[in-house]
Formats: sequence, structure tokens, C-alpha cells
Amino acid sequence: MAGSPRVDLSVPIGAGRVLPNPVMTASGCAANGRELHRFFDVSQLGAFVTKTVMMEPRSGRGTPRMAETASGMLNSIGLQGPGIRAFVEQDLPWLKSVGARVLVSIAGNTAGEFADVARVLADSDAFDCVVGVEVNISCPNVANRGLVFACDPLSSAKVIALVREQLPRDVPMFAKLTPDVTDIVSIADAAVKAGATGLTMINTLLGMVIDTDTLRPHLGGITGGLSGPSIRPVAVRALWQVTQAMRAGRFQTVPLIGVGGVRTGRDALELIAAGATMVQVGTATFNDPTAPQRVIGELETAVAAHGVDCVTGLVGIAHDRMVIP
Amino acid sequence: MAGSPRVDLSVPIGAGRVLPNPVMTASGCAANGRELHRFFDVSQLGAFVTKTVMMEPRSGRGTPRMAETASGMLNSIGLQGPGIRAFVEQDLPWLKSVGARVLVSIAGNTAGEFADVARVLADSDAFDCVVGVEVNISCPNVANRGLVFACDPLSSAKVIALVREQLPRDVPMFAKLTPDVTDIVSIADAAVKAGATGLTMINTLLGMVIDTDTLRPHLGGITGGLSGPSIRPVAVRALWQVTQAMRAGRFQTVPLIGVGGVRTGRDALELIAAGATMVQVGTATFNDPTAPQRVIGELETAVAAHGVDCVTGLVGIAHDRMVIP
Amino acid sequence: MTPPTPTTSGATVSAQTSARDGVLRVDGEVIAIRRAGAYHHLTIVAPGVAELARPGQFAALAVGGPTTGNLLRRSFSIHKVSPSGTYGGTLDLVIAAKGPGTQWLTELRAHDAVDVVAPLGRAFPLPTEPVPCILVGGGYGSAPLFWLAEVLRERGCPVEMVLGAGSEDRLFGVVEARRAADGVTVTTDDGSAGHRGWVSDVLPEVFRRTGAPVAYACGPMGMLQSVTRVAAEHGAVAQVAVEEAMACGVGVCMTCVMPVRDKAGVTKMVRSCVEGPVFRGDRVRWEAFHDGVCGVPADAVGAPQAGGH
Amino acid sequence: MTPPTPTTSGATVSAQTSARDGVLRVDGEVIAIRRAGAYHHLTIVAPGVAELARPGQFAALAVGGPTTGNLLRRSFSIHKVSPSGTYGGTLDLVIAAKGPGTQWLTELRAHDAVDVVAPLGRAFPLPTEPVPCILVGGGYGSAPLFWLAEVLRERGCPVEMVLGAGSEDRLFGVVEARRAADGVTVTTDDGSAGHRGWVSDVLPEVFRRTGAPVAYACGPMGMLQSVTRVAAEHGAVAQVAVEEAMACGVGVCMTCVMPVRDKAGVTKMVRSCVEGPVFRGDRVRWEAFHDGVCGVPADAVGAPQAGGH
Ligand SMILES: Cc1cc2nc3c(=O)[nH]c(=O)nc-3n(C[C@H](O)[C@H](O)[C@H](O)COP(=O)(O)OP(=O)(O)OC[C@H]3O[C@@H](n4cnc5c(N)ncnc54)[C@H](O)[C@@H]3O)c2cc1C
Ligand SMILES: Cc1cc2nc3c(=O)[nH]c(=O)nc-3n(C[C@H](O)[C@H](O)[C@H](O)COP(=O)(O)OP(=O)(O)OC[C@H]3O[C@@H](n4cnc5c(N)ncnc54)[C@H](O)[C@@H]3O)c2cc1C
Ligand SMILES: Cc1cc2nc3c(=O)[nH]c(=O)nc-3n(C[C@H](O)[C@H](O)[C@H](O)COP(=O)(O)O)c2cc1C
Ligand SMILES: Cc1cc2nc3c(=O)[nH]c(=O)nc-3n(C[C@H](O)[C@H](O)[C@H](O)COP(=O)(O)O)c2cc1C
Ligand code: FES
Ligand code: FES
Repeated sequence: MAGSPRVDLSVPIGAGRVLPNPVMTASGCAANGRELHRFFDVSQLGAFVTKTVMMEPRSGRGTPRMAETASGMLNSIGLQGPGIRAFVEQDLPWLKSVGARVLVSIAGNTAGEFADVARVLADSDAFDCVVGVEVNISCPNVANRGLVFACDPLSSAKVIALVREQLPRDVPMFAKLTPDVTDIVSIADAAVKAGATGLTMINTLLGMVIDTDTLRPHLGGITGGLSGPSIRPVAVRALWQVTQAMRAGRFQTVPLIGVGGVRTGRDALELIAAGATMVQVGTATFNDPTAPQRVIGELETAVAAHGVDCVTGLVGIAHDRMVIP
Repeated sequence: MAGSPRVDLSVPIGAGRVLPNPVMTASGCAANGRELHRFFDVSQLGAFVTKTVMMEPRSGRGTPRMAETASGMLNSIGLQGPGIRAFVEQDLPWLKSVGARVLVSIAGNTAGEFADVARVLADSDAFDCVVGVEVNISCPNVANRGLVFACDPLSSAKVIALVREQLPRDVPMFAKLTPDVTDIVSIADAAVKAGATGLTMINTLLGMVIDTDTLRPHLGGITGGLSGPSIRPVAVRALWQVTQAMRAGRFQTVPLIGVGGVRTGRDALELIAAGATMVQVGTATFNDPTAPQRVIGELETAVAAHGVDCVTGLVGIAHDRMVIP
Repeated sequence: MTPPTPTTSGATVSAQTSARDGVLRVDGEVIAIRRAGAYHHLTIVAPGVAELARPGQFAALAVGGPTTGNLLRRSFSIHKVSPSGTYGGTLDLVIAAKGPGTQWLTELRAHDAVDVVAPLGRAFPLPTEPVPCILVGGGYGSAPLFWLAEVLRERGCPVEMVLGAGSEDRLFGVVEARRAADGVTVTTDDGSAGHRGWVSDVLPEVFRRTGAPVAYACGPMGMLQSVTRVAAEHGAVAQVAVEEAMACGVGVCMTCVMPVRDKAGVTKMVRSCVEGPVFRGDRVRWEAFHDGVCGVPADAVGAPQAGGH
Repeated sequence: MTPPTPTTSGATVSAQTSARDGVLRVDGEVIAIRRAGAYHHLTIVAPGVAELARPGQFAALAVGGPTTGNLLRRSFSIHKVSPSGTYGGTLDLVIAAKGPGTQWLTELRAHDAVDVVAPLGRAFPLPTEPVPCILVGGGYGSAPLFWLAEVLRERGCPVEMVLGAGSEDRLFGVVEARRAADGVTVTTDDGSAGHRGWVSDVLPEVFRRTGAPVAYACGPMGMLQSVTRVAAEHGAVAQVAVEEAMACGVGVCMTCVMPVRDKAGVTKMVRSCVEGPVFRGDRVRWEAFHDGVCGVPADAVGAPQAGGH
């Protein structure tokens, strides 16, 4: 880092824990570490966020699983993964071995399954490299007509409360929210009150592409999740609204992880200014496999350019800088 | 149109009326006609959709009112307009004079104001050039904490029912929906049951941009509406879901107008394949002022390339063409 | 649907546009691009535009090519036009590389395609009498003034130019000014060329010396405001070309508005792309502008009411 | 954070990537681009890639430049590499212009920048004995085969090539093939060159004549499936390089999966970008592919259960 400006990039993730910088991978956009480690040392990240893991191994959906869209893409993976047991036996120990701080993303088909996954994780040998758990409630609830948990405050609260019981108190727990709701603040509120020590926003938007040659849905799974720079304005807005609500005292202030369309250090700073303490880099990694690491350096430069020596000084700053002419 | 393939582009807009082609401008993206008429004859359009007009003249918001985003933009105009009386005295007669078929977009601060606007319109001299009314319920409801009407089935239904009473039965009436809801099908359902003879989808997504130089919201109005190709996958998905629900008999089948990110004839065809009978061209007009007219020709070519001689044959076609391997 | 009309240079014009309407969408072609201090000077073949354009109007260029994620056109004052027969006419612009759009434009090479909509907006109104005129340009804001100077002198108006910028490299056209004007004053904030200071520091003297009843100005908003003030102090009218962020440039989006008084003194939020970019400076509600944001004056037509919309 | 290392040609390499890891992200530079029938042949300076690459691997190129709305890289088989000292090594690709990304790439000019990630994926496994080999290429699918032929012949393997395409202009490298192989058979669907028909029509004869125990193939999925079938009928193994839509190319997104049996016969949805693009043809569950869509076989690990997820 010779020649870089001196900026303290460290940020609190909750429960008294501190990350050396606010930049993370995004779940499902970095697999479980080995592949990106060929491009940069994943222990340099604030945290490495793993692909959402469920109880059992899952094949995911058929293909095509992706469609490129204007400044973004759709994906329909179907939460392919090895299952939590294989994850704690193979993936987590590897991440620990390279010195990564890990934010583990978990999900379940039912609220109970979320808790089961959390228990296996908490009991695992390599759990000490885990700096937090991200509860991906933006996935379908089999018990509720496949409706996404995070579309409903009650379902969200139930999952969060059950997972909370399985995790040691000193492990931060983030609820990952979907933007596809009428009122994201009410979901945030429910998650925090149920025990989430932080929130991750946003997951993908539900979208669809129809192939105009074949005139049928492009994705095997018909609809998919929209991600990339195209959705950044929605992420900024969601972070802004939830930060406003916390500042207004509607519910307890918790750290936010911003995600959605971050490609550069400036993009990361935009999410931070809206209220995020930490930032994840997702789809941009497909454009540039070095993106998560590159963003750390670019963010440092961008923060320094504002003459502050500590990134936490800019968290939510845009709320204090409104010009009312 | 010499050399063009022979395709019947005419489409039913409802109440027995037929448009010569399915392509329209989008409300707020074409002003009230004069400006685009310098680039092409607006009477060539299936219909010309006017800027949403309210009861009184409105100055709209301060500036900046726009921010460019990845493959899209944010706007925060604040429904600037001359008020319905000036509209029916100056704008509508001009549109009539050039032979345009007009879809008039209206809104109100309260449900009652929507009805008042509709009444003045229906009583106006040039009303015979009006082929339908688009009720922009994606605007804030002053009586309900500024919550957007279309975020709530009851508020939506109330507006639609009141406007319906003011319009002659043979005037098609479209409810314009916002995608910023947990369940767009339930809003569509409420609007149709309340008397909407069609639906327009989608209005902009709520978004926000923070200027990373000044670290404050870029727009004077803080948040704004996201539009452009970046949101097309969300429009396609919304049209798909509502068409699915109508095909499943959840509510009466009505014609849909697709809008969101259409830039080319192929984009228009994508929305048609998802279920739209008509298509509006919005933000793309800013990139190319001839876009709405260009899309007519491109759509004709795209339809012909599929070997069908009538665009209505492709409405919702993707629902019939799914491959389940 | 009617195919565009090809021209000798390969540039095409949208068929529906016609000279009657005063504006064209043209598939243009860069024929020359060269540096000019901190700026790039582009010459674009754009058949038909030259015949329609007048000084003060602007052109809106699409940026980024077929894969672009930047959808909005970028606007530039027309520096000059020449209705030469061979190419069907050219258009000159002076562009400062700033964000992604202007960066892309300034990296174009000869023979690259560029999509142009022009001419747009209201031109500088010309005096009916051969009165002395002062032309004030800030940075690249001087670009449209040389052509204006030429037109004014053709009408017998003596022309004084005042060019200002932050530093010498950000001045545009000082040499050209000496040819185009009867007198030239230069200022730079850092004193690297001409007088150290702002154009408003030297303007009073120029007004006194020339007795000009009108000043034409193009440049940053702050400068336009002070030109308006100094003009008023000398009993003159300022015609200022503003630069508001524009999404469409053609009058359909309502993003480019500013509070401007009409003849009757009523303030409306008017579109600077069609009712401007040239406004009478004394009609602009300068006090509404503050730090990059512009509010709606409370007395503007349809202004938000307290507790209202 | 450490700045990229500039090379003589101006191309830079991401500092964190290193040869140890077997893959690089390189700011490459086009040094030549020329048409080859229906395709474009690009030569790119990409220091370090040549030393790492083996036949069958691919490169993923970013498209559209700084303003691009197309974020995903496009993948191309590596046609050849040369670790020449002056430039720090070059990489050759053969690209068919199809959608916006390949269109942009094929319109690049010499000295344009292009962002390359390479080499990626699993190379063609080489026989340990000097056995005869059949190399089958469909369309631009022949691009990686000449380099493979060279490597095989260095090991003493006689090489037969079969090149097929829809029409003559879509054949790639027929002339090169005559030099690179001991025998060449050409087919076109329309008979415009070689035998009229598909490669699978002529393959049985080639297997009989050469007695090859292995065939290498690259081309459309349908062709790979029939090469696999014909190989099996002749007691041979097919090594096929597939082409699945890829969002990342580096193994992190899970979009490029296919149902493939492992050694134990268990079917998994495996990533074709890291576990492929070269697979043993008899391991691929071809029956799951249908009309551009691929389902998850019911016996695959973690397959959706009836009524389940
Ligand atoms: C009438 C008019 C005449 C102009 N004449 C010139 C000229 O002769 N030479 C010159 O270099 N520049 C001129 N400008 C400014 C020029 O349009 C902007 O610098 C340019 O649009 C910025 O684009 P960008 O991609 O570099 O920046 P970005 O910041 O990426 O632009 C983002 C968006 O904001 C808009 N925008 C940003 N800044 C401005 C601005 N100052 N004015 C209008 N829109 C803006 C852009 O059009 C774009 O839509 C003029 C502007 C106007 C309105
Ligand atoms: C391992 C591998 C090797 C390849 N080798 C070559 C080669 O040597 N020469 C060549 O011309 N082409 C090759 N292809 C195909 C090439 O990648 C696609 O034609 C190209 O990505 C299409 O991009 P586009 O912008 O033209 O099309 P678009 O349709 O705009 O592409 C949209 C998206 O879909 C993806 N995509 C579309 N078609 C394909 C496809 N067939 N394979 C993979 N991704 C696709 C693109 O990467 C992009 O993300 C190869 C593909 C793979 C996977
Ligand atoms: C291919 C792909 C797979 C994803 N898988 C997951 C996942 O397993 N769990 C999850 O919480 N989010 C998943 N996401 C969502 C991302 O983590 C992120 O929230 C979203 O993509 C927005 O960020 P981006 O625009 O930076 O990609 C996935 C996104 C993509 C593109
Ligand atoms: C500048 C601007 C102004 C708009 N004004 C209105 C409006 O007054 N009424 C309305 O119903 N929709 C309005 N819209 C939304 C559009 O009509 C359209 O629904 C939306 O932009 C999505 O389509 P697009 O992606 O083609 O622009 C506006 C959009 C833009 C960009
Ligand atoms: S820029 Fe669109 S109305 Fe002026
Ligand atoms: S393309 Fe992303 S995992 Fe293969």
C-alpha cells in the first residue's frame, strides 16, 4: 500500500468486532473463496461472504441460468450448493486456513431449517473464522406458497428469532432483505426487533427476460434476480430509507451492509454515504475478478479525497448534507 | 412504407376501439406533442400519451431533477404541468388538429381530485380525439401520508371507481401501476375489479443517487423515479405475472400496455410476448427523439421475421412457448 | 420507416425531420478532432444543420456507441457551422472532457460516427440597430461567441470580448478573439494570462468605455449572474446562455427548468432547452440558485403550497 | 492497491495475479485484427498468458469499453499463443460477430485496449502414448485445434482433422489444417466446400481408417454429442470442449453448469468454466439438453424432489 493515502478503513460489524475495511464479496458472486484467491488474497477483504448454504446439497436449477441485461444481469441459480455439512467440512476450513474473515450466508426452505443450518455452523470446528452470519431471508418460504420470507414482516421475524437462538451472542447476525416489497422499512424493523444485529440490503430484484428469437423466457427458471449497476439507485434508496427510519428512532440503529451495483470505490462510497457501514461487491466481480480487492484501494482514495481520515466518518453523511434552498 | 413487410399492426385498446399500431409515447417523456412533432408526425403513433395532468397548474420540484444512472436515469419532476383546464384548452386541441389519437394521463392529490380532472376532460371540446384515459395512480396520495395510491389495493380501487363514473363507458381507462409493491397482481386485480378496462405497467422504480463529490443527494427531490433499459426486466416480469394471473382466471382479462426500457422494436416485442397488447416508449426518446416512430417500423420488421402477419398473434406468446425439459 | 437519406459522406438524416421544423437528427461523422488548451475541438459532418443554426443554439450528441450504458445526450454550444457543399455541411464544437460522456466524445477519431441532434434552443437575439456589444465568455463558454461576433459585425455592431477562465489553458479562443472582435480583455483566476481575477472585475470598465446597451454571455452560472448585475448597473441588458443539466435537450422531459419571469413579471419554471438556453439575465430568478441546487420561488406559478403537494 | 505493472507495449497485468495461480487479468492491446471468412482473427498482446496456456483453454474478454452497458465478459477458445519477448507474449482468438459484445470486439482496431482474463478452464488432456488422434471442429470450433495438433504431433501422435460448418465461409483454418494435420476432411451443410453433410457423416470412416482411440472436438453441442456417439461406436473416447453461457468464466457464479457424471458415475451440475470446458463426452448427460435448455436429471445430486424446492 505504499504511496496510498493514510485512511483508517476499519469498521465495526457489531458485537464489538471490527473489520480492517468495509469491503466484502456478495453472497453467490464469489463462490467459497478458492476461485477468487487465484486473483487476490481473500484475507485482504473486510470479510468474505460465502454462497448461501442450505441444509442439504442442492443441484440448483437447469440452464440457461443467466441473461445479460442493460448494465446488469439476471440469474436463476436456485441456491445450488453442497449443503451445510460439506460446507463446514471443506469450505470453511479452507477459508480459515488462508486467514479470511468469513460472513456465512445461510438459508432454509422453512424457518426451522434456517435454525438447523445455523446450529450445524455454530457447532463446526472452523467457526472461529466466522465474523458473522448473513441470513438470506430473500428466498422462498416453502411453508407459505413459496413466498419470499423477506416479503412479510412476520415470516422474517420468525426466521431471525429462530436463528438468533442458535448463534452465540457475540456473533453478529445480518438479515438480508429483498427490495421487492412495498415498504422495506417495515421488514427492516421486524428483523431488527427479532434480533438481527444488522441488515444487508439489497438482494436482487425479481426480473425476467424473454428471448425475442425464440419468444420464450430466456431463463430455464423463467424469472430471475436482477443485479449489477442498473439496480444501484434502488440499493441507495433502500439504505437511505432504513437509515432515515433508524435516525428517526423507529427502531434501534444497527450497522447496514450495502450491496447492489457496486463496481468502483466511488460506488462503495455512495452506499456508505446513504448509510451503509460495510459494502459488498457482487456482479462487478464477473466483469473484473479483482473487483472486490480493487474497490478497497479505490475507496481508500475516495475517502482521502474528502479529507477525512476515517471511513466511519462518512457513514450516512448524505443525511446531514441536504441543501434545502 | 414501401418495401416494408406486410404486417397488420393494429391492436384493440378496449371498448371496441382499435389503434393502427401498438406503439405509444410514455407519459412525461414526450410532453404534449409539439416538440416531438418536429421530428416525426405524432399522428403516426398508435396513440400519443400526454404528460400526467392534475387539476391545478404545478411548478414541479426544484433542480437538479435528473441523474443519469447505469443504462437509465432518475427523474424527479414533481408532475409539473399547466393544470387540466389549460390542457383541454391548448394542448388537446393541438393534438386533435394534427390528427393524433390521444391517451390522456391524469392524476390527483386525492381520489376526488382524479375524478374532478376526469370530469373536466370528458366535458372538453376536443375530447373526441381521446382514445382512452391513463390514470396515473403511481403518485402520492396526500390524504394517506403521501403514500403512493398504487401501493395499496383499496386506494387504487377507490380512484379507479371514481374516475370511471366521470368517463363515458366507451372510453377505455387504464390504471398505471408502480412496480414498487410486494404483489403487483393484487393491485392489478383491485384496479380491474374497480372498473379499469386495461392496465399500464410499469411506472418508474423509486431510486436515489448520491453525488460522491458533494456527498449529498443528487436530486433536489432526494429520491426519484428510475427508468430506462435498466428496468426492462422488471417491466417484463410485471407484465408476465399479471398476464399469468389473468390467464389463470384470477380476474377478468384486460389489455395491458407495457412500458419500461423499450428502445427498439425487439424490446417492444419482448413486452408484447410477455403479455402487453400495446407498448410505450419513454426514456429512449431522450436518447433518440425519433424513437417512438422508429420502434413502429422495427416492430413491424421483428413481427414479420416471426412469420406472423398480425401483431396480436404474438401477445403473450411466451406463456405458450415454455420448454420444460 | 422511410429509410434515412444517405449523403455523400455517409452521414444520414432522419427522414421525418425537415428544415421546416428547424431541427434535425443526423448520423454525423467526425472529420477532425484536435486539442485546444484544456479542450477538444471537434468538426462533425452533419448535413443540413449549418443552414438552420444560429449563434447561441446547441447540439445534443449521443455518447458511448452501440454498447453504451450512458443513454442521455450531452449538450454543447455550437461553435461554428459551415454549409460547405461537398460534405453537406459541418458543425464545430468545443468540448471539455469531464465525465464519461465527454471523455468518450473527446476520444473519438476522424471518421468515427456520432449521432447529432441540432440545432436546439433559442439563439442570441440580435440588436436591430448597429449598437456596440460586449461578449463575455467563461471557459469553453466563449465557444459560441466568435460566430456571434461575426454576425454582429456584419450588422455593423462593434464587438468587445471579455474572456475569462480559471487558468490560461482553460481559456478558449483568445487568438480567434483578436480577429473576431474590436477589443479583447482576458482574465484568469490565477493570473496565468491577462488580468488576475474575474470577468466581473473588468466588465464595468468595458461597459463604461463602449457604452454598450447589451452584453451577451456564456459560461458558469455565477458568471452569468454577475454579468447580469454589472449590465444592469450600466443600464444594459444581458442575454445569457445558461447550462442546466438536460436529459432530452428537445423539450420533452422537464428536467432542465429554471425559474424565469415572463414579460408580465410572472415566474414560471421554464425549460432552458427550448425557451433557453439564452435568457434575458434580468428575467432569471438568480436568488433561487444555491450551491448547485435551484428551488422553486414561492411566487412561481403552481409553486408548492405550505402543507400542499 | 499496488499499481499494475506496465509492460513495453503499454499492456498491464494485475499485480495480485501471478503465474503460480495459473490465471491472469491483463490490460491487453490489440496488435492485429483481420477477417478470416465469416470470422475475425484477433492478435492481442497479453503478457504472461502464453506461458500458462494450454490447448483447450479459453480467454474471457471484457467488452464495450468504459461506457459499456454490457458487463459480462465474452469467452473465446485460445487459438494460439506466442511467448515472444518484445511484447511480453501474444494471444490469438477467432471471433464470430454475433451480439453486441462480439460485434464490439470485431470492430476493434490495432492498438485498442482490451481487458483479458486468461487462461481459463481445463485443457484437452493429452494421450500418454503416441496414438492416432482425430480432431473435430465445427465452425469457429476448429480455432483451438491447430495448436492442439501441434502439441499432439510433438508427442508423436498422428493427427486427422475433420472440419465442418454450415457453409464454406464458416469453415475456419482449412489451409492451416493441411499443414497441421496428417489428413483433413471437410464437410459443409450446403456442400459449398468438401463433403455435403455433417462431420458425423464422415467420422465413422475416419475412425475406421485411423483406428484412433481418442477424438477431440470443439463446436456446437449437437455436434459434440454426435462425435461422442460415433467415438463410442468405435471404442474411442471423445474429449469435447463445450460452450455454455457463462457470466463470470472464473468459477464464481454457477451459471455455466451442465449435468456431468463423475468417475463414480454420480451426476452433478458442474461448472463448465472450471471443470470444463473440456469434458469426456461419455460423462455428459446429453439427454438433459433440449432445444437450448438443459434440465437437472432426476438422479443428479441435490436434484429438486417432486413437491420439494
Ligand atoms: C446548452 C448547453 C451548452 C453546453 N455547451 C458546452 C460546451 O460548449 N462545451 C462543453 O464542454 N460543455 C458544454 N456544456 C456542458 C456539457 O453538456 C456537460 O459538460 C456534459 O453534458 C457532461 O457530460 P459528462 O458525460 O462529461 O458528465 P456526467 O457528469 O457523466 O453527465 C451526467 C449527466 O448529467 C448531464 N450534465 C452534467 N453536467 C452538465 C452540465 N454542465 N450541463 C448540462 N448537462 C450536464 C449530462 O448531460 C448527463 O446527462 C453545455 C451544456 C448545456 C446545457
Ligand atoms: C468456452 C467457450 C469458448 C468459446 N469460444 C469461442 C470462439 O473461439 N469464437 C467465438 O466466436 N465464440 C466462442 N464462444 C462463444 C462466445 O462466447 C459467444 O458467442 C459470445 O459470448 C456471444 O457474445 P455476444 O455479445 O455476441 O452475444 P450476446 O447474445 O449479447 O451475449 C449475451 C450474454 O450471453 C453470453 N453468451 C451468449 N452466447 C454464448 C455462447 N455461445 N457461449 C457462451 N456465452 C454466451 C455472453 O457471454 C453474454 O454474457 C465460446 C464460448 C465459450 C463458453
Ligand atoms: C449469480 C448470482 C448469485 C447470487 N446468489 C446469492 C445467494 O446465494 N445468496 C444471496 O444472499 N444473494 C445472492 N445473490 C445476490 C447478491 O449477493 C447481491 O445481493 C445482488 O447481486 C446485488 O448486488 P450486485 O449488484 O453487486 O450483484 C446472487 C447474485 C448473483 C448475481
Ligand atoms: C422524465 C420522466 C417523467 C415522467 N413523468 C411521468 C408522468 O408524468 N406520468 C406518468 O405516468 N409516468 C411518468 N414517467 C414514467 C414513464 O411514463 C414510464 O412509465 C417509465 O419511465 C418507464 O418507461 P421507460 O423506461 O421507457 O422510460 C416519467 C418518466 C420520466 C423519465
Ligand atoms: S432537457 Fe428535456 S425538457 Fe429540457
Ligand atoms: S461462468 Fe461463472 S461459474 Fe462458470
